[in-house]
Amino acid sequence: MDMAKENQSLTIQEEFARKIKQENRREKIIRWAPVFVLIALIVFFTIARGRAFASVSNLVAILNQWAIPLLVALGLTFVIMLGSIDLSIDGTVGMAGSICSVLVMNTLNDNNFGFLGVLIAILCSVFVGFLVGVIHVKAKVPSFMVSFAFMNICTGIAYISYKGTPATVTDPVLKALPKVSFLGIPFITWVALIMLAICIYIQEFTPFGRYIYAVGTDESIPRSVGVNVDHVKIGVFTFAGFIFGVAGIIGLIRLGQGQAGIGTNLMFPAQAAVVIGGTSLSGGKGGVINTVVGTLIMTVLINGLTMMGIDPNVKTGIQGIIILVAVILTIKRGPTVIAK
Amino acid sequence: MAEDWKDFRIDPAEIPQEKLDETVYVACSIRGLENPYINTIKVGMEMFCDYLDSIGQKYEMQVLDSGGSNDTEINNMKQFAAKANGNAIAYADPNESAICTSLVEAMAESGGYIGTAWNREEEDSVEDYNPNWVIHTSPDNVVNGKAVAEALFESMGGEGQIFVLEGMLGNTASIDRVKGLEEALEEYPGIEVVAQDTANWATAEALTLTETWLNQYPDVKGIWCANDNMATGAMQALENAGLLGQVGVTGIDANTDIVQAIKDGNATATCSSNGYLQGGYTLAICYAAWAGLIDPEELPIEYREFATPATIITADNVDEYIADFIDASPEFDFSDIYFCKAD
Amino acid sequence: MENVSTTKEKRDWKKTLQQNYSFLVVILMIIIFTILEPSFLNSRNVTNLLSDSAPLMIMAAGMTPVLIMGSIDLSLGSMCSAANVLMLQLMLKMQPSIENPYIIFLLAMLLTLLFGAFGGFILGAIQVKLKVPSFIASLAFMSVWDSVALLISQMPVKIPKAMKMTTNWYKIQLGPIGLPLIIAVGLTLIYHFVMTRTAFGRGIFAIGGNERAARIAGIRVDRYKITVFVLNGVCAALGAMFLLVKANSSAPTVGEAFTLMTISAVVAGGTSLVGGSGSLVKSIVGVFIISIIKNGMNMVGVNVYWQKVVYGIIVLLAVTISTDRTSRSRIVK
Amino acid sequence: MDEKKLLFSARDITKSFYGTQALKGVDLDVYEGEVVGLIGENGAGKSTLLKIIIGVQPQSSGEMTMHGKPFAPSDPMEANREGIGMVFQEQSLIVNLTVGQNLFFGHEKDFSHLGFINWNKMYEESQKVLDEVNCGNINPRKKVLDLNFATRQMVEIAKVVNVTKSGHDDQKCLILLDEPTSVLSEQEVQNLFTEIRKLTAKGHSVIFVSHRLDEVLEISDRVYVYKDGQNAGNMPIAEATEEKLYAAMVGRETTTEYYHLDEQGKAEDDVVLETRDLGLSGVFKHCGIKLHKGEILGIVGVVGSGKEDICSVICGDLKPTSGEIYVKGKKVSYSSPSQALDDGILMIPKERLVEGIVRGLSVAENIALSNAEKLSEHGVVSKGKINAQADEWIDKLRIKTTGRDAELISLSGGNQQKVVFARALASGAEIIILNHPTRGVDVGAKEEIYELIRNVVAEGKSVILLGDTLDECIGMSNRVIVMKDGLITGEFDADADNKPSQVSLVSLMM
Ligand SMILES: Nc1ncnc2c1ncn2[C@@H]1O[C@H](COP(=O)(O)OP(=O)(O)OP(=O)(O)O)[C@@H](O)[C@H]1O
Ligand SMILES: Nc1ncnc2c1ncn2[C@@H]1O[C@H](COP(=O)(O)OP(=O)(O)OP(=O)(O)O)[C@@H](O)[C@H]1O
Ligand SMILES: [Mg+2]
Ligand SMILES: [Mg+2]
Repeated sequence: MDMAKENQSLTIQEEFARKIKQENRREKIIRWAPVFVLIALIVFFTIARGRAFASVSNLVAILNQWAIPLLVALGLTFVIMLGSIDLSIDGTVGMAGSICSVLVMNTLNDNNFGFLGVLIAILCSVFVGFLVGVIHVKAKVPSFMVSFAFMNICTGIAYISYKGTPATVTDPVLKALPKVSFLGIPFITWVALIMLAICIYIQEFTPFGRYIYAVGTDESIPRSVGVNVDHVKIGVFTFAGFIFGVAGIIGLIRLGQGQAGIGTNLMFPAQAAVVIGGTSLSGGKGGVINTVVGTLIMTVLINGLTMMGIDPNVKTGIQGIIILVAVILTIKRGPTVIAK
Repeated sequence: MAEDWKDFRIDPAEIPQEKLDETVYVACSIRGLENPYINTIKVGMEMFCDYLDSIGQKYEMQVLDSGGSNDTEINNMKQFAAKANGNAIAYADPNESAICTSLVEAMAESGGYIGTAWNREEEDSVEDYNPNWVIHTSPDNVVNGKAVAEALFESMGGEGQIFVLEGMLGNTASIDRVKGLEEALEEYPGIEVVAQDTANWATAEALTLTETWLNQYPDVKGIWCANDNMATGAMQALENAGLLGQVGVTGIDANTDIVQAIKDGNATATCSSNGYLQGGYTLAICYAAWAGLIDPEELPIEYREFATPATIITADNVDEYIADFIDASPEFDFSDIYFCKAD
Repeated sequence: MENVSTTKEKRDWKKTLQQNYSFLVVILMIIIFTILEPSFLNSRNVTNLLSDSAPLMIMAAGMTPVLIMGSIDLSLGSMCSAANVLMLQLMLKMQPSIENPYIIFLLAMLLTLLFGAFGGFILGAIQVKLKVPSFIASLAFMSVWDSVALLISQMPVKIPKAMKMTTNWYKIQLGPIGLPLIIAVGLTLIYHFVMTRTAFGRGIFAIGGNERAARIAGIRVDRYKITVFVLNGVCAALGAMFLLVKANSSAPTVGEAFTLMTISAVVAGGTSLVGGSGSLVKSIVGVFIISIIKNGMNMVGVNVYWQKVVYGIIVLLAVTISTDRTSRSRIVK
Repeated sequence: MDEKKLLFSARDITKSFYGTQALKGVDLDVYEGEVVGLIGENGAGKSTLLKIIIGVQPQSSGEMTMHGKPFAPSDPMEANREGIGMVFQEQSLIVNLTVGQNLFFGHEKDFSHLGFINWNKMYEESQKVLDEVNCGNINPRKKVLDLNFATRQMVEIAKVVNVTKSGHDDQKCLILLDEPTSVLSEQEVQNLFTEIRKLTAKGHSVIFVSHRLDEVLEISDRVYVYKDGQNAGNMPIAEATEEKLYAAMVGRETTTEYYHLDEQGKAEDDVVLETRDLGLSGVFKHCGIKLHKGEILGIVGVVGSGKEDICSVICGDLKPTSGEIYVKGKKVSYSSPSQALDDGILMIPKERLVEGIVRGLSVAENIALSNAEKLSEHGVVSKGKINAQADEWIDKLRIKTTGRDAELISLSGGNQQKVVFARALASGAEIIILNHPTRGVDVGAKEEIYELIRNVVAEGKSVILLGDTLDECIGMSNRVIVMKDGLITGEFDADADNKPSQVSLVSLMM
């Protein structure tokens, strides 16, 4: 009531100024909300689990566990910024890891292509990304369906590559890599960070990055300016394929064994991470930095919940609720916002 | 009488020519390809089909992959039965014990013959679906889970902390194996479970869980896994932490890499249910029924519901196992259909 | 002048054909599979094909309007799992106190459908009131329902023998067509009628086309959206009941495979994922496309390692052919 | 008059869409340094021609030349290189990018250094470009999303000016403006004209499309009139008058007295809608409005005066933060437009593309959007009634479409507007809020729309009108309310015999 009274006495200009200020403040809060959520989680788990959670070795573990989700979500971010979706992740990642495992020195066959093997495996998933993009764009099939089909195809190819018995990597370089670290940060995390830098570069400092936003906002506009929208989309899917390939190799290095399972259950958490970070599913908004925070939230959440020793039966449920709350807190919500 | 059946042999000469010329449809229904153990079942089927070749039986073979879905497995079996139209023999590893009879029913309706393994409800009996439900065999999950647990606890000297990695939640095999573990725990009061969670049968998830727990409980002495895929992940986490060989690891399934790890002293135990034998001999017995060589209804119940041999592999017998199963492909005589029956 | 009208007719005819390529896909697949494996068309398999599609069809019926209004529901399969175990647990709970198994069955079914409606309501309300996109809200609910299913019953459970007769209706056949399919198709057609011939249905299409414009034009956007999700929840629960009866048992993971399968069936039928267009009749066709692919692959006996590859390729081909490209304002996302 | 150099010419251009012949062989010549006005009824093919020139769509047949050379752009970039730029009828800025990024969209390479885009440099350049078109107050680092529509329009114009100039310095340019003024205030229109004059003084040329004949007469050097995809006239401005243009466009004479004051009715005494001390924090307050039965109430004010927001509040789209609304004496409070519609209040929105039309639905379905329930029996919607209703309105408003089943999005801009207008009248609402009902509508159709509005109030319904121009608002209304900075600053009776002067209103608006 007091508030209302006070409002009565203000002029419209004052009200307006106040409203703008409030809105700016709210906007800022929402922009930073994912970071607050992350901090809140860290604080909570530190209080609940103390040293075990906030230890150097757990930090290294979190960085290790962060690498693959980060990579996968990075690739997905660009796709989502286009307003499209990529469900092929699980398959592509598993495929790249499996193919690589049977090409480098391994227990299953006599191949020893070394670095070339890694390259071939990544090229395979680049090619898959390219195909997804081309079919989506040229045949005008929704990316949801194309990538769904490729999820199956790639998983199948992964199975075919090792025919039932996964190959354990014996290549000395690959075997040594999980233990390599630099400045206390594990090698595989470095790879993810380098990819992150590349993504930031693409998003922020290249015309291609602008085109991704533009296509995601309303593709008829860049088309009318003469930007080749089809190429932008194919480019994004191909690049995503590349990142998924790298993620597959990282998964292989981490696991020491190539199998379709390297990619299992990556897709949905990655989607959640991208959205929690603040990238809009309708395209055009958000970006790579948001995804960094989103994946950190997911990784810390899973790590922390594991440490809490919660009954596995309810763990997934709690995870879902926390995701939902995080999204509710971080989502932009104006009168004109439409949530599809 | 019982001895008679134990010595039963398929005599190709007794099979009428029209049966040999009829195409028999052979299938194994499995839950996915993630798991090397499941692959051995498929190989067992292929070995048995080689045998069919050798006796001049016409056949067609296929694998029914349910991808872990009950509904898909039932659909697959119905469709296979429809295609074979009575001339079918199948090995089925029901995704859940609750759907076992649905699979059997699908076969029974078409007149085909089916043998099931592992999962079945207590109350179900092969005699409910005479003659089409020929046999049900099962390595006992509870027993196996307990056996590897005991091997682990012994290697730890009967005390210390352990991690437990369960299989997929709600899955019968996982639940039974954990039950076996719990039985063993009762006998070893010095063992403390400090962390327990599901890794969904998956290597990568097992790696992540173990990695996290190792930070929390650096003094852990053993890791019990509900299958070998997860044991692989646990071992990888140990390796990354520089603890490989210092912490005991057990799994179930006898994956090649775990067997190798047991030999290298990096893992403690696993359990071989011999999928070749399960897949191949189940089909052999069904084939005998289809060919009219045996009448399931006449078989004594202990020749229709029995346990197949399971081997606990530890450092003691690992060399033997490698020699028999890994370095050499096992050879089986499928005319000796009850070779697969544990005594 | 006459010339003009005939070319127009021709064009209409062509357009109609293009919009119904999904029918062609079905026919094409039947022909190909029959050539590869003649027993594909034997009566037993046709019966299987027709009755096995029932649960999928019910779920697709619920999902189609969700997609038409531009939303999505990724929690469908998990809701189905939860409803599946819930229904059997309810039956077991009621067994001691109520004698007539049929009443038990009906009561349990009713409560389960209510549960589905309730789940759909929460999902819808969270989206509408808190403006959380359905994609992410339902993703979160996927985990929630998974947990709920496991909390209700961790183990797969069989329907007790004493109540097995309540499931006999599932095997009733009218010619080659099973009762379950008749029910599923019937309900789908009723829903189709609602979608095409009532103010509610037209509102859903408008919301999918332009939610903001629909709102300004005075359409009850919130209420309609929530209603669609409620109906979707009910369909998921109904599908769960079908699965329970079909397998004679419940399992907390039974629905997992259905989420993406249902969406692909609906899209294969020709409903667009961006909203604003689609039809339940087309979804019936889409369900058959998916069922025929799965069935056909088993009949032909594709090598197990190649199954997923072949499945992916056929789905891709089917969707590529059946996608409706006639609309000029199409946005392919 | 000295001999002018031909800059661009189009000969016998035709264009057919799936089922429609939009252009049936039109010619167009543009000389250096002139403004060519292009007018015609809705759907005459103006936008289509411009889109062909800029290279968004290819023509079906016909030739074009630019700088005397044959010209057939495959995309807008190519047209830009030849010195042609265009402001589209529908907005074409990427709302999620900043102003600066939009200005140089597609030209980022010019700012690339070692593979990195130098944003600072781009924003500095942007500021220069904006300064040049007198829009220096727009911050190039702001996202377009945060700008209002008029500002966006100025950014669009700045962008086009910049794009076409970026070619060779001495190259003469051609700028295509498709209804650029429809969202601008009068002041902004004048700014635009100054800009256009500056350009033509340098020898550049402009094609200017508008439905406001006075503007066309003011800025153009020569006018082309299109009708049904054909040339219907071409005259130097000296010979043109509003009457002449009207006759060429519509095919019949007019009095230029669009508002037919003689037919204007009088309001009754019953108050159907009243607001008391209504306010929306930061936008408007202390707002008391009375709307009578059979009345047209005009609300005027500059952009930001709060007039739009009052309408949004009354129609239930926004919730007020203070005050009350009474409908027929009953206090109401709406949380959504559907509730307002239950009480007989409906608004037609200003932003047609975003708020008005539903993609994917046909013309008939779009018209029936607000009254589907009324067209149903026992809950079942009657297709026949929907179609009959559509046919009636297509006929009444002369909506140019291939049929009631055509997708609305394929109609020309003005025709889409007519459909949205038809929806409001068909809804049966008693209180209709018309937010720029004639935006982008040709002069002929305007007359018809005015006629319909008069009929509606004669039936006893009431209208709140936010006019496209001040003139329109005064001409149509029984009463006019003036708003400034969120407050009502004046109220004028405006019955036929008693129209207030524009000057007296403007003095209260500024
Ligand atoms: N101010 C607004 N501007 C634009 N879109 C909005 C606005 N408010 C809500 N919406 C969107 O429109 C939808 C409709 O909201 P609204 O409250 O109008 O529904 P409703 O018509 O009131 O339904 P019901 O009458 O059943 O409550 C919301 O889900 C939201 O996505
Ligand atoms: N993409 C399209 N598909 C089909 N028909 C179209 C398309 N674009 C335009 N048309 C048709 O071409 C004709 C000319 O349209 P155009 O947009 O050029 O008219 P206009 O003169 O700009 O009208 P307005 O003043 O209303 O903007 C119209 O009948 C319209 O329906
Ligand atoms: Mg136009
Ligand atoms: Mg409401």
